[in-house]
Amino acid sequence: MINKAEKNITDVLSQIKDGATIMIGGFGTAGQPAELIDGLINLGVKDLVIINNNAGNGDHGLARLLKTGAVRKIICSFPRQSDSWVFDELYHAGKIDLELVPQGNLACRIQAAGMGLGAVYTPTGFGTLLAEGKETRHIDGKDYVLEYPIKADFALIKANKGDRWGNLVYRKSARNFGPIMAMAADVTIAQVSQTVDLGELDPEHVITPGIFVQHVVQVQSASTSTELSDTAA
Amino acid sequence: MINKAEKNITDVLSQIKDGATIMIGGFGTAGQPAELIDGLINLGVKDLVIINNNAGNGDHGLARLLKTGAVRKIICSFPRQSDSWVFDELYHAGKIDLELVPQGNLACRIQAAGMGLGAVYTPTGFGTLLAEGKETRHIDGKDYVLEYPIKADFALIKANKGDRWGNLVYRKSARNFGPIMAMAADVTIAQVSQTVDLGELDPEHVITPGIFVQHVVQVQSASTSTELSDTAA
Amino acid sequence: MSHTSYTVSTRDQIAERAAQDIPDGAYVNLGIGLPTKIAQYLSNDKDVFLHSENGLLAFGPSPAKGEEDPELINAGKEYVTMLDGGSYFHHGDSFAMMRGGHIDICVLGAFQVAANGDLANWSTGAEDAIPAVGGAMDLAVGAKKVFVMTNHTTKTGDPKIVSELTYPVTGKNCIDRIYTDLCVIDVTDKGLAVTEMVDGMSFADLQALTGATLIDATK
Amino acid sequence: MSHTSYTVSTRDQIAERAAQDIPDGAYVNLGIGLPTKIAQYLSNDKDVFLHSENGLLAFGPSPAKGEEDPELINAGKEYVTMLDGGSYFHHGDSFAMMRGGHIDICVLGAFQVAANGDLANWSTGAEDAIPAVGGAMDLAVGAKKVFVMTNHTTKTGDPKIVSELTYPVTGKNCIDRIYTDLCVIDVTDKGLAVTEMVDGMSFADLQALTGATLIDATK
Repeated sequence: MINKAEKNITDVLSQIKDGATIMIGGFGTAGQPAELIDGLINLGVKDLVIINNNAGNGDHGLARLLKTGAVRKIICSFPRQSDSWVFDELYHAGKIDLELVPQGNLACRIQAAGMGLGAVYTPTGFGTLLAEGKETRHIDGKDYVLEYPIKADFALIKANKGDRWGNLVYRKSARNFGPIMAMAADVTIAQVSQTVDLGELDPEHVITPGIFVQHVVQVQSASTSTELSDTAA
Repeated sequence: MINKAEKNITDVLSQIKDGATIMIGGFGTAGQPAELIDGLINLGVKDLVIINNNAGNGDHGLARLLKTGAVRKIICSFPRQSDSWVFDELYHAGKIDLELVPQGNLACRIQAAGMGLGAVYTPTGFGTLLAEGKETRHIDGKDYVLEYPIKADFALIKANKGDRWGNLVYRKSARNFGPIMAMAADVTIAQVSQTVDLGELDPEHVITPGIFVQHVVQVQSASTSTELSDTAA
Repeated sequence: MSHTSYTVSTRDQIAERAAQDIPDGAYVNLGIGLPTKIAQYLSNDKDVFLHSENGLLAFGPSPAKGEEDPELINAGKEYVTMLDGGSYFHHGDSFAMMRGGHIDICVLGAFQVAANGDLANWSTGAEDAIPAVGGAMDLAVGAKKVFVMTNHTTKTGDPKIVSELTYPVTGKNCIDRIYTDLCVIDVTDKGLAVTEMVDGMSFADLQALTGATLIDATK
Repeated sequence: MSHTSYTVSTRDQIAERAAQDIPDGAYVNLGIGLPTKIAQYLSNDKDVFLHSENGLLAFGPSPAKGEEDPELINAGKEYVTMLDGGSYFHHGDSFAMMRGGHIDICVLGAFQVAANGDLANWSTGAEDAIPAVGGAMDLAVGAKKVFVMTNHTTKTGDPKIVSELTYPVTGKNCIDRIYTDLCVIDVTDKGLAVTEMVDGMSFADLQALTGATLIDATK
């Protein structure tokens, strides 16, 4: 009898150790697993590599994690935002490494990891600073850059509903990176607004099949009330 | 006002010309767009390249298309079945070319086309006859074969419901290659069991967004009554 | 050189002009900032499908006050609504739409556009600036047509349309058309062809405000 | 050489034996043919998630007579049912599960298995045979553990476990364990380690029926 539904965030997160590579879902704060991030902060692990589209907003969530100094490196596409002051300060002080990846390459490198591909030729970024030093190839009239998979030890994501086998459905644009990160991490921990009985999720509507999810934690708040910035990404 | 819902199969298919490369959905007969294939046969175009998982069953559908001599080449993973006598005869007579592709490479090459990737390194088939002459690379301790995208001029697929913007949902294991073929073809024509009003498909449940579909045709029968073989794939 | 008197288009007027070139049935990604305005000028008798990087197709206008949903935002992190017939999908599929050539038109802002269609819009190359790229490079290489919407010159009067980029490139040879507050320019194999100018503008004056050689194609 | 008298396992007994090694919570792909039988012997107090190439996870047993659905079939094109908690997905995601190392165990049939774990199960290399591969090569390279379930020898008594393949390879160094009608073998760095034999079987006799050197690990 498999039950991936966990009661206690602290217990679930305790398997994360110093030096872990962690994907965190979300686009800005939409889909950001705020409660899991808070749990990660409380855990006090260090020397982390974080993969996220952004580099935190305001003083909460991912930004607060950065502020604790727990993050050695961030891989993202859009760190600079009007409310990314935590990251900005760390970056200018040379206290955090940044690997800047075009958003679609971030997505397809995460997908490549989940799909078990060794590398992919992507057209995005060809001829730009972000492809400097990278192998390129001319294929069928177009130029491509060779990009390697981004894997992670853990993915922390936010879904709307989940069952005890780990099946997930998301809500609106909070879906974003969740499904592909779940496929690319060794251990995926999903916070959900609601745990439902097996069979309540229609097999036609499941977005992330349970095979990609190791733990499901129901959280009190849906963390949808977090204030949003109006800045770019 | 965009209305992709078409009334007449013949009219929709008339844009297909001799020499076209056509993806046809389905795994065996599940998800095979029988009415579209019949329409294609009636159209009488020749010299086609067909991409499908199999090479036809019995004397109907894809097998009947092959029998007309309209197909120059088939790209598939599992042509040999207990009821694939039409293909078998053509193949032994040297009347059809076969490009045999491992099923997962077929899927990921179709996906690569849909995603706009130039090529991918896949572990499947390394060291086998099916990778002979292909470029290989050792990446991070594992061996990979370089495989190129499979694109098509047309995809003929079967879905369950569709709306006038081309959004589709499928039914059970008839989904199979439909969603990824829709992404990889210049023009996707979907036969559906039911055309529904805009807004009837929940945006959370849409499997193929309309951007990947150019035409939707409702067919009388759902072609689910076709007899199935019990053979392998 | 004497200047004729001409009328500079407002941002809304540029957006309105660009909107005219978006056909019924087009799948369109409007870049963050200025291009977003185009949505307001799309005719109601057209079905134009707006795509957003973060997994939305056929999204609609801003919600009514009090109806905002923090989980229904566009790539600019503005609240939006969903039209009947819209769909949600993950980032992989979203960028497949962009990279895979499924988006018909994207309209981007620009720091510079070069005569050969090179675009710079992600970095000024300033020493201490924090780099950020988002989806700009994917849109530049992936959309079937890439339009730029921009002021013709910088605030300090420097040309944004130049013979060669001085800012870091976003995408090579990617721009098809440029809408500015002074004109519309097609990027062609022969060069930058000016197809329209604002009232009162002379070709010579426009050329003087431009860092690359223009071709007069207004006739 | 004198032969001792031993009991050959039936297909059902091999399946039952293999089923014992599938743990609670495992994601499992059972190859077409013989391995499919394993499903019947999975204990009801385990949650074992059966995956099928054509886009099913957590499918269940055959439907009742009259309940067959032509659109609910497994990779062997047999009618199946769906368990509560199952899901449907497209071929891309299905093979991501396989190629991406998400399937814990797959059990395949075999023409031959070599001492180094090479598998041949897709082609006999016969001149006029129509080649067909399906998902075999993907499973061979992608699953975390790859088991083989096969008769120990061919119908004509030739060994199927050999020092080197003579049939075309499906996957290199991919097999972890072999269940035959005579024994269970672990493929290890040191060689083929026999961990179990059927009643009455002697190691010498087993070796005589095998085309590769075995290690006796039954004690």
